[in-house]
Order: sequence, then C-alpha cells, then structure tokens
Amino acid sequence: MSLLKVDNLVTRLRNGARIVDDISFDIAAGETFALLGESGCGKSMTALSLMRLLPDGVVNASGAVQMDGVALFDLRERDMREMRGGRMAMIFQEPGLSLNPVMTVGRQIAEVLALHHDLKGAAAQQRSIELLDQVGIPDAPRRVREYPFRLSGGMKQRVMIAMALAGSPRLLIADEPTTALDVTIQAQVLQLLRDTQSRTGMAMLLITHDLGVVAENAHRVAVMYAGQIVEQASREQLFARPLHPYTQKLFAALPGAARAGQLLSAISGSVPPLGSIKQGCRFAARCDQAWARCHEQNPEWTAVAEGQGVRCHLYGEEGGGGKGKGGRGKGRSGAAGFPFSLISFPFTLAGRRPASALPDPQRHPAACGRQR
Amino acid sequence: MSFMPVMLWSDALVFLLLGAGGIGAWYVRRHEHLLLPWRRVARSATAMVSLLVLSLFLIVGLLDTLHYRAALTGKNGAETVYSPEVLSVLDKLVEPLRIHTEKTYSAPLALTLYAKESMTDAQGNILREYPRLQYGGTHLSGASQRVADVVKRALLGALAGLLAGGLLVWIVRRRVEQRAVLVAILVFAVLIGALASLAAAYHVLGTDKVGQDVLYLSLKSIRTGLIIGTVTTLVTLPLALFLGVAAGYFRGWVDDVIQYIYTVLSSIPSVLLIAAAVLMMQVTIDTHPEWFETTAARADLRLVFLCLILGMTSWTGLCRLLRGETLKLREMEYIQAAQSFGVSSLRILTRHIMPNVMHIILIALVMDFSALVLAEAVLSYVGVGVDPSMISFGTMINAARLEMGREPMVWWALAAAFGFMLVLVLAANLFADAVRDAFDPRLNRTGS
Amino acid sequence: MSGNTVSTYNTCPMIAYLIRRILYAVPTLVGVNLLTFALFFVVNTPDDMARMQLGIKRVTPEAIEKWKQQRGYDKPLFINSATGGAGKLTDTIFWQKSAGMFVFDFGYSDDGRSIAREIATRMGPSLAVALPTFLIGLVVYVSFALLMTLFRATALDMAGVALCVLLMSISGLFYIIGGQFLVSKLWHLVPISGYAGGGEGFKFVVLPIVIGVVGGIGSSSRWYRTIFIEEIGKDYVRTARAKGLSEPRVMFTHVLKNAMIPVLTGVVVVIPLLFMGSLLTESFFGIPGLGSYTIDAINAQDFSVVRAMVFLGSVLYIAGLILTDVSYTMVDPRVRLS
Amino acid sequence: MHFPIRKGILQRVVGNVKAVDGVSLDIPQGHTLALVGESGCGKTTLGKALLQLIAPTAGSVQFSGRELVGSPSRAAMQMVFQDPYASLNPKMRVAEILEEGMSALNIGGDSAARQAHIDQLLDKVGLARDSKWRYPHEFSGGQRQRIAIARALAVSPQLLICDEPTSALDVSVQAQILNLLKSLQQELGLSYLFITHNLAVVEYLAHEVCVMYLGRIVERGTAEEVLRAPKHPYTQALLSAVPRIDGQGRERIRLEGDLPSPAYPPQGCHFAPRCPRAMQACARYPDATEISATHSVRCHLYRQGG
Repeated sequence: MSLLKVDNLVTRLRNGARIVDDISFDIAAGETFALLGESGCGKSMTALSLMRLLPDGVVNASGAVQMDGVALFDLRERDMREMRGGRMAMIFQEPGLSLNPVMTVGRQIAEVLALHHDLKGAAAQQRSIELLDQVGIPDAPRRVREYPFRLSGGMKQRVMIAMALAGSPRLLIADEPTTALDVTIQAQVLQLLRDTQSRTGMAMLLITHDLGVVAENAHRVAVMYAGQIVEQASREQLFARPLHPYTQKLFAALPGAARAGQLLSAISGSVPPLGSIKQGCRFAARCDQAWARCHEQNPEWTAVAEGQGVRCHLYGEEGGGGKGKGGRGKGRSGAAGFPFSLISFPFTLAGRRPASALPDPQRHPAACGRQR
Repeated sequence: MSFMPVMLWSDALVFLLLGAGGIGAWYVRRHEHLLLPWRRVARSATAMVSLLVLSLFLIVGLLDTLHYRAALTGKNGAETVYSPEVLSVLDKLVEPLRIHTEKTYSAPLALTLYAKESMTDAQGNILREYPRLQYGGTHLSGASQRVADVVKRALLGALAGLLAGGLLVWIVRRRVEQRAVLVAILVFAVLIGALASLAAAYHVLGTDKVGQDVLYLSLKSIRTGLIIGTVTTLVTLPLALFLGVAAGYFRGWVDDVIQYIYTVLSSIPSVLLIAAAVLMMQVTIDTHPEWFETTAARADLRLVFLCLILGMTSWTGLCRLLRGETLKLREMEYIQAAQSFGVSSLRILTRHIMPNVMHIILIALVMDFSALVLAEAVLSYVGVGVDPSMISFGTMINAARLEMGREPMVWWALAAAFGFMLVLVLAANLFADAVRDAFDPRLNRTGS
Repeated sequence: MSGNTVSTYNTCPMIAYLIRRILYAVPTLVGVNLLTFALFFVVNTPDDMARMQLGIKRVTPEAIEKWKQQRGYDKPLFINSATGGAGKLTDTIFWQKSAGMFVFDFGYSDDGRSIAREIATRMGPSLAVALPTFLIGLVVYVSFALLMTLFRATALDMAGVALCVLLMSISGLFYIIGGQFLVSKLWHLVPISGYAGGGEGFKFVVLPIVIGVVGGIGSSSRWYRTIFIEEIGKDYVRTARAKGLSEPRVMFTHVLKNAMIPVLTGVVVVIPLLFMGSLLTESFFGIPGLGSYTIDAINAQDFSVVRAMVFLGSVLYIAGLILTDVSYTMVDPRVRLS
Repeated sequence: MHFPIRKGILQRVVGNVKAVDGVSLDIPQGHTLALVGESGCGKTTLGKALLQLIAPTAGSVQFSGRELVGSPSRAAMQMVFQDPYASLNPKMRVAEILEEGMSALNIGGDSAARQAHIDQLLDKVGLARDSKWRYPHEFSGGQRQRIAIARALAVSPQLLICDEPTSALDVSVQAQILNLLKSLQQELGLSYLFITHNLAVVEYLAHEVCVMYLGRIVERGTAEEVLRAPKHPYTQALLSAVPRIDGQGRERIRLEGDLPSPAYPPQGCHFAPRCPRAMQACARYPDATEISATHSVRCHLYRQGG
C-alpha cells in the first residue's frame, strides 16, 4: 500500500509552458524514493506541487495526488495546512536561506509543535531541545535559544530536519538537502536522514542531481528530464542496467579514476528550454540512438520489468519499426556491447554481483555508515 | 531679417540633452541587448500611453525652447532694432492667447469679467455691471447664445481633431502594437481639437489677475517643469556616476573623501541647503544687472542655476547607490578576469563597471523626474524657486493662492496648474514604473 | 575573507561604537559649517549684511562698523594675518561663529534674540504637528501596504497600487490648499491656520496632521509594499508555509519582522528630524515652529539663525543615522555594532 | 595570505586571518595539480594570490625561474572562474571579451590578426565562429564556460588556474568541459592548477594532488598515492565521505563537528579537534613527513622515529 501516490501530475506556467509534464509515481511507507535530474528538469517543482506551495505564476494544471488516501488537490486550503508540516514535511536546498534569520531556532521549531501537536510553553521548549538532540546538535539546551546565523551550514540543515520532524510527518520531502554542504558535512546529514528514517519509518522523497547520493540512499529512483520522468526503477535495477539513453549517458559522463586515460562520454548540447519541444521525445536532439520516430512522436511509458519502466521508443511494444528498434536497443543496453562496460565499477558486472546482494540502507543503516 | 534667434542658456542645455538622448537612442538601436529592455517597455500599454502624453508635453516644451527676438519696425531702414522681448515659437503659434489679455480675472469660457465695474450705459446712467471681455466671446451678442456656441465649437473642433487623429492612427497603425495607444491618440486628438477650436474664441481656462489667459500660462509652465526635471540630471548624473563608481572601485582614501563629501551634503536638510544656495544666487544676480540683456535672460539664468543647485543637492542618493553597486561589481569574476590581464583601472571602469550600472542610473533618472517637477512648484511657492517673472506651475499656484479667500473663489488658475501637473507627473510616474520593471534585474521575469 | 564580521566580546561594543560614531561626526559637522559659511559669505560680505539689516535710511559707514562690531563681524573671514599663533585661526568670523555651535551655544539672531531660547520655545509646536503626523502616518502606510501584500496579484492590490501612483502624482501643495479649502472654508470644521498651546491647540493641528498623513500615502505605502513583496519571495517564507502556517500568520510573525530591517533605514533616520518640523506645513498653517522660523530667517537673510538651524539639522540627521544603526541591533540579531 | 581582523574603537588591526599559510607547491609543465579542500580552506585565495589579484603577504611565486611577486607576468598564467554566469561581462560581445586580454597585454598583432586568432580560439573550444558577435546571455552555462576558457587561452598562457570550473554545471555538461580541458592540455602542453572539492574530477584529471585544510596543505603526492593510499586522517575522511555509486560496503570515516572559523583556527594541528586519531603530540603543528619522493603528509602519525 503506497503512502503517496502521484498520478499524471502536470504543472505549468501561467503562459502555458509545462514545467512538470504528466508525472506518476508512488512511495511506500519507510521507503526512500529519489527524483534524479539535472537543474531545471522540474524536480523541485514536482515537490512544491505536492505541498501545494508553488510560486506565483506557476499552477497545478491537472493530475491527482493521494497522501494516505487523501486527495490533496481536493482539500480546502485550511485542511491542506494541516497536512503541511503535519503529515508531510519538507526541507530545502539552502539551509542558510530557509530559516527565518530573526527568529530563534527554538521558536521556529515550537511553531510547528504548537500548530500540529498543540504543544506550548515549557513543554514545547522541552520537546524542541529533544528534537535538536535527536538530530545530533551538541549542547541543544543552549542552541535552542540561538539565532540561525550562529550555526554552520550543516547545523542549519540539522535544524531544518528537526523542524520537519517536529510535526511527526509520514513523508519527508528533501529537496537537494546536501547540495550546499561540504562533502564531509553532506555525509553527516545523509547519515542522519537514514537514521531518522529507520527510527520513525517515514517515507522520503529525495530530490537530487547526484548519482552517488542516490546510490547510497534511495530504494527506488525516477530519472527526470525536461519535465518528464524518463525512467523509473529500483536502485538495484537502475545501477545494474539503466535503460533510457539519457540515464546511460549520465552514468557514462561521470568522471573518475577509471576513465583518467580517455575522454568522457559527454552528452552533446544542452537541455532544451521549457516548452520548446512540441512533439517527439524531449531527449531526441541529444540522443545518439534517436531515429525519425523519436523526433515525431512522444514516447509512451513502457514497463520493461517488474518495477522498472522507461519512456523511450527503443522499448516500445507497438508500432512497426518499434519492435525491431526496440530489440536493437535491448541488445545494446546489455552488459556486453554497451559503452557502459568501459567502466570498471563492480556493479556494472551484473553477472558477478546480483543486485539483491546490495545492502538495504533502510534495514541495515549501520552497514553503510559505521563509524570508525 | 525680421527676427534674431536667441539661444538662452537653458535652451543650449536642452539641445545638449536632446543631442545626448539622440546619440544614446542611436547607440541602443544598434545593440540588441540594450534594446531588449526597451522592447519590454514597449510591450506595456500603460508605458506607451504615458509616453504619448509625455511627448505631447515635450513637443510643447520644445516649441517653447526655440527663442527669438522680433525685429521692431524701424522708422528708417538703417539698422534693425530688435525687441527686448524674447519670444518663442510657441508664443508665435498661440499668439492670440498671448496678446489677448483682459483687465483681470474671468472665469473659464466667460463672456464677462469676474468683478463688477462701474459703467456708463448709453443713457448715461452709471451701473454696477460685469463688463464684457475684450476678447473672450466677443462674437456673441448675449450670454444666452453662449452654451449653444460653446457646444457647436467644441463639436466642430472635436470632429476636426477626430479626422486628424484618424489620419494619424491610419498612418502609424502598423507600427504600434497596442490598441490602447491608438485609442489614446484619437482621444487626445479630439480633446486638442475641441480645445483649440474653443480657444480661438474664448478663454477656455479663464484669465488670471492681470488678465492673462490661463491656458497660455499653463502651456508656458510646461517648459519650466520639463527643464527642471531634465537639466538637473545633467548635474546629478556626472557627479553621482564618477564619484560613486570611483568610491566603490578604488576604495581606500578615495572612498573616504567621497563619502565625507556626500555625508556632509546629505546631512544638511536639503530644503535648507537649496534655500541658502538660491538666496546666494539671487543676491549675485541682483548685484550684477549688467550681465543680462533681457529680463528673459535673467530669469533663464536663474532657472539654470536652480537646476544646478537642485542637482548639487540631489546627487548624493544616487552616488551612494552606485557606490554600493560598484562595491558588489568589483568582486564579480569578470572584473577579476580583466584585472588578471592587467587591464587598466580606467578601462575597467568604462568597459566593465559603467555599462553594468547604467540601468540603475536610468531608473533613478526617470524616477527623479516627477519628483523634480513637483519640487519646483513647492520651491517656487516658498520663494526659492524660479524667478517670479518666469511662468511656472509654482508661480501660477503662488499667485492664485492669494485669491483663495475671495468669494466666490477663483479656482480655475489653481485647477489648471494642478491639473496639468497631475497629468505630466502621472504620465512620468507610470512611464518610470514601466522602465524600472523592464530594467531592474532583480525583478523576476518568468514567463516573459 | 575580510568580509567576515568578527564580533568582539572584551569591551562593551555598543559603547565603543557610539563613541567612535560621535567622534566621526565632528569632521562632518565642521564640513557642514564650512559649507554654510562659504555659501553665505561668498556673495554676501558683512558690509552687505549690515546694510540690509540697518535699512537704507540709516546706512552710514560708522553705523555699519558699529553693527559689525556689535555682532562680531568685524574680523577677517578665515585667516587673521594681523595676529599671530593660534589667533590666526581663532580670531576670525568663522572660528568665532562656529566654535560655539559644538557646545550648542548658538548666539543671537540679528534682531538680538537668543537663538537657543527661540529654538526651545518653537520646538513644542513643531513636534505637536510632526510627531503625530509621523506616528499616524506610519500606522496607516504600513497597514495599507500589508493589506495590498496580503491580497497581492489580485484586483484589490492592483487598485491599491494604481491609487498610490495617482496619489503620489499629486502635488503636495494641492493637498494643503485643497484641504484648507474643503475642511476649513467649505465645511468650517477647524480654523484655517493658527496655533495655540494645550488642549485648545488640538483644533489647529488636526488639519495639518491629516493633510500630512494623506499626502504621504501614495509614495510611502507603495514603498512599504515593495519591501513586503520582496521579503515574501524569500526562501524562509516558503519554509514557514511548509510548516502549515496560514498566510496572515506567515505575514505577521515572519515577514513583518524581517521587513522591519529595510523599513528602519528609511524611518528611524527621520525621527530626530521631527524636531525641525516641516517648512511647508508650518508656513501654510501659521504654526510658530522651527520650520517657519527657518523660512523667516532665510527670507530675512539672518545668517546666524540659518547657520544654527543647518547645524541643528545636521546634528539631528547624524543622530538619526546612529539611531538607525542602534535600532538594527534590536530587530536583527545578526547585526553587532563593532 | 593574511587578512586583517579589526577591533576596538579605532578599529586597530589586532590579528590576521591566515587564509593561506605557508603553502608551497610546484607544477611541472603539462601536468595537472589538483588543489582539494572544502569551502573556506583557502584554495580560491591561493589561486588568486598566484595571479596576484590579491597581493600575498609573504612568499615567492616563480614561473620558469622568474620571480612574479611584484612584477606579475599576465600572459604566463590565466584563470578560469567558477561561475560562468558571473565571469563574463553581460554587456560585452564574445569577440570583445576574447580581445580584451590581447589588447591589454598588447599581443596578437593588428586587429585583423586578432580577429583571426579569435576565430581559432572559438574553433579550439568548440564554439561556432559566428558566436563572437553574440552576447553572453545567449549561451548556456557550458557554452559560457567554453568562452571563459577561450578568454584565458587568448593570451597563450602556459598555466591555467581553474577555480572549480565545473561545480556550477550539470553532470552532462561537466563532462564536456572536462573533455575540453583534457584535450587542450594534450594539444597545447598546458599546465593546470585545478582547484576543486569534487574528488571524482580529481581522479579523472589530476597528476598530482594537494589537500588543503584551513589554509595549509596537509597532504600532497601523485594522484595515485593520495587517492589510493591516503595518509592524512583528513584526506581519508574526505575520500570516504564522497558518495559513490560503487561505494557499498566500504568502511566509512565520519567526521564529527564542523570546520572551525579560519579567523580562529585551533592551536597546533588545525585538524586535531575533528580527528579520530588525535593524540597529545597534535597540540604542536606537525612538520611535513616524506612518505616517498613525491608523497608527503603533515601528520604526527607518520613522524620519523615516532
């Protein structure tokens, strides 16, 4: 039973350009679902759509979102406020800008407690200190009275997490939670998120552009490109066998020691401007496997395996040329002929290391984050 | 020659500004990225209608800026002697308005003066009556015909205006995007037509204490307002630009000195500073009557000095703004890239910093314009504005205010001055808003 | 980098800051004095002043000398080469007339009255009009701006902005003249002008106050609205909404407090200047405050008074700047004066 | 590189922020030296000090044996900045941007020769020749970074200081730029000082690596040595903190706490307060210990005879 269910969500600008175009996915309780994509692909707008917090000039055009069986888009604004910060909470990319600079940390947390748990005064204060303690802020009784500017970036993000947890949410939406942080701090914050999740059993929608972060945190992944989900799979499936040419290219573009001798397989060109592609696949212009049909017809969603689907003509069932091409595509994306095998990473050798052997970060949080 | 062109100081400055504006426009036209924000301005209907209004005012102001002295009809053809009176092309165009002065107040479109006078009728009886005007509505035999005649003339004029406007709209229809602008052209054409037709026979806005036509006064005031609003920037702009940019870029002692100067200037309440400077100027002018050939030249120099003083007292705000922006810009990576090539400071200032603060200057200038027009009225009212002999909104209001206590009130001169000012300032404000919206990079422009 | 503000804990930073700011004010005030002095004496010699004060009839060289001597204008302007040592600088008009200012000894006006006493008596009427105008204005403008912000991007907001632009395009003179005409002349509600102390004075000041407030609605409300709108676009506001707070609560508990920071820049600096009154309002409504005092002095070319008022204005302005900085520390915990 | 800290009523200088302290490094021709560190460690300051955009407080910069401090040689080294949106003047055409360095340094011959050179530069960085008449806002982030590289190359420098040139770009575009830098190095024999926090990029591009922490270099060596067998606990922690797509099951060193302020660095070894292996000796700042001819580390764990 999924906790959050998003169906055919469309979000667009007032002038009609679709920023988020026909997106569907669902998240189960206790699960981390990652939305992976480059800047401007619409992943943040998807998150804000779920919270019904879109900026001025952007509107939810169609689609349905079910949270715990409640249709969010049918709620009155008043009831939606109960959901926000209560059953679903959100943390943002820039912890430095996302906290109110002139309010103490304690008051900002207490606000949530008052709103969703009716907790006030000393009780709220006590609970705030507990929450800060939980997110690993040292000396919480003192910090609770401090202003955000006193805290470092990593500490601010911990405060944001404490604030999100204050409402005991069932779903946490984390929008690039570590992008603004240094690597050593990023590791701390991601660890905290994993720990929290295993403790509370909440679901998490993790929005990121970093394949590494996905690999270490997500259970399931959706890859977004120019407003659409182009591929969706479990983490194991995606890292073992990415299907969409874009996903494959993303992997191939990663620098690393293994490729030090040769050129990277870069994706030529750049992401098309919003709403500029009226027909055909949005990736067609940059795809080296594209053919005429890709430029003419928008590919439908195709389920390829259990839990894995893709929006690409290479895998389409219907259509005369589709079958042949699809077959070719399948052949090419296999372990043998794909440029992917250039990479010496162990996970690419799918035969030697079954995907299921990967540790589950949720069930075994200690396995990937043991402290030395 | 029957006239001698006269170039007053303010005229020269206006032409200088026009020239600079022309060169600027030509330069912008050749650079697509500079044209871009202007295209955004052009897309706004309010901005374009305001611009239309402003250009009407501008045309009146420019016509009033072409000055000359007419030749007096000499008795012997030996040497042409020129009248000491400096006139403008506008004066010539609306000559009837200028020379048809009544004895004293008369209401708009009135046939008679506003005050009763003792008159002797045909029978020799002395009566207290409202005397007929010398020029207003003289073609009518009695007050009973007035309404019909006014309506008829207004309609005829409006019709002529409609035709002329329609022709104009037909000519420009392809080059104008907004229908609102075309409608505005028609409306203004009709209004001007009606006004012109009535003005030929009446004092449309009445006359003032010495019998001058209020419409004429209002038209003459436009130039004064425009000059205050624009020429002042000639002083403000270079001071603020050079000092602000230099302070921000060089920092150190240059910054200290410049900051000291503007702190001193801005810590003096500006009205006091202006008042003191104007008084000083007045004393100088009064003690040197030999400097000026005509009274117009004297009043004009005072106007120019007023602009200078307003400029000297109002550059500090913009300077502070530019200093702050330059401080930010000098940390930009493209400036550091230029520094790493060893590009000279002067070149960095002119090539990198100044073009990137131009939008601030432009926004500040258009925003200041309306404030300056309003300030002129206040200063002239307080007695530290333009020369009392110069026609301006301020002097009109000042003169009219004295009649507030009169029963019934003489309202038309005040109404005319405030009305014209309101239209001018409102148009300027709306246009300034559109310019700010188009040029300010901080404003979010999704969807455009 | 050097932009890091390093706060100090060893001494009381506020006191150190205040002392430094007051020390910095001295050269500024010297500059202000020099400027007013120069403006006056570049064209106006002491002889001219004497002639003007004495009137055409009584002007004789002796009378001028006597006038100058009585009022201390018989010295050189800046440098006295007749004396040696420190006297070279101190035994001059500039020194004699400026030094006293720094201890608030303003001397006497040309008609022989003590300027300090005059200021003291006229401050009351000035404040009686300026202070209520300021306070009521602040409340009205901020409320109006908040209203527009709450209903931003709706027809109500558009109408509000349009009204603001219209109101700010109207000359301030119109508000005064129109107000006087309507309220005093047509409806006979309050006297047109004049002033009285105590409770009696209420009827005299109410019209100037109302007109002062109305005259500022356009530009001020629009300015506040811009600040609020800018603040509402910031990330922390999104966080507040994500908590489930209602829009009015976001506005009042989060946005308003942050918006105070830019608001203070424009508002606090004028508070000390309220003592100076308003030149325009006071002269229109015949209020015997410092504003009308200044105007009269300008028209009479009374240098001593003008110079004293300029000095007082500058001192109050600098006080306003310092007050602004101090007020920042109250609303913005990030600001530490050092 | 010291920056003053001011205090008190008269704002006397009471101390210095040592943004970069006692750093020595050398880059052979045709090599890439990667300078790795987290934000605020002074790596960007170091790059700017080399270019003398910030005057160093003390020390020497030699280029092919010639002293540069005090008499900078602008054509010898150039910089590529982090943010391609801030590093190009929005009011200048591409041609003007590329020509600026040549005209400032008076090289590149007459204007026709310069125009030809600009065409070549655009070819070299993979942009169409007609882009030279366009303005920066017409280009995407990756294309802008190509323009910035072309600008630096315009004066034919031998050393390019790249300050996080790909951190503002998306992965797919980052690969384009890395490829470009790599092929330019092969083609022109350029040396790079590559400032970054992205270890994957370091692995891909660098020959040698210096790791910085709070203004000092804590470890240096060849890329192989530093990345495969890191010695300094900080380097080890840094490497293990990078999330990797192949990183499952490896041992993770999680650092406690935050980076201290560079204005008040801890006494002794700056890293000691966060170091999982700190000991008493760490109260004194360690000298460099040679692990091999190319590999050295500043840590008491590796003291000879210790």
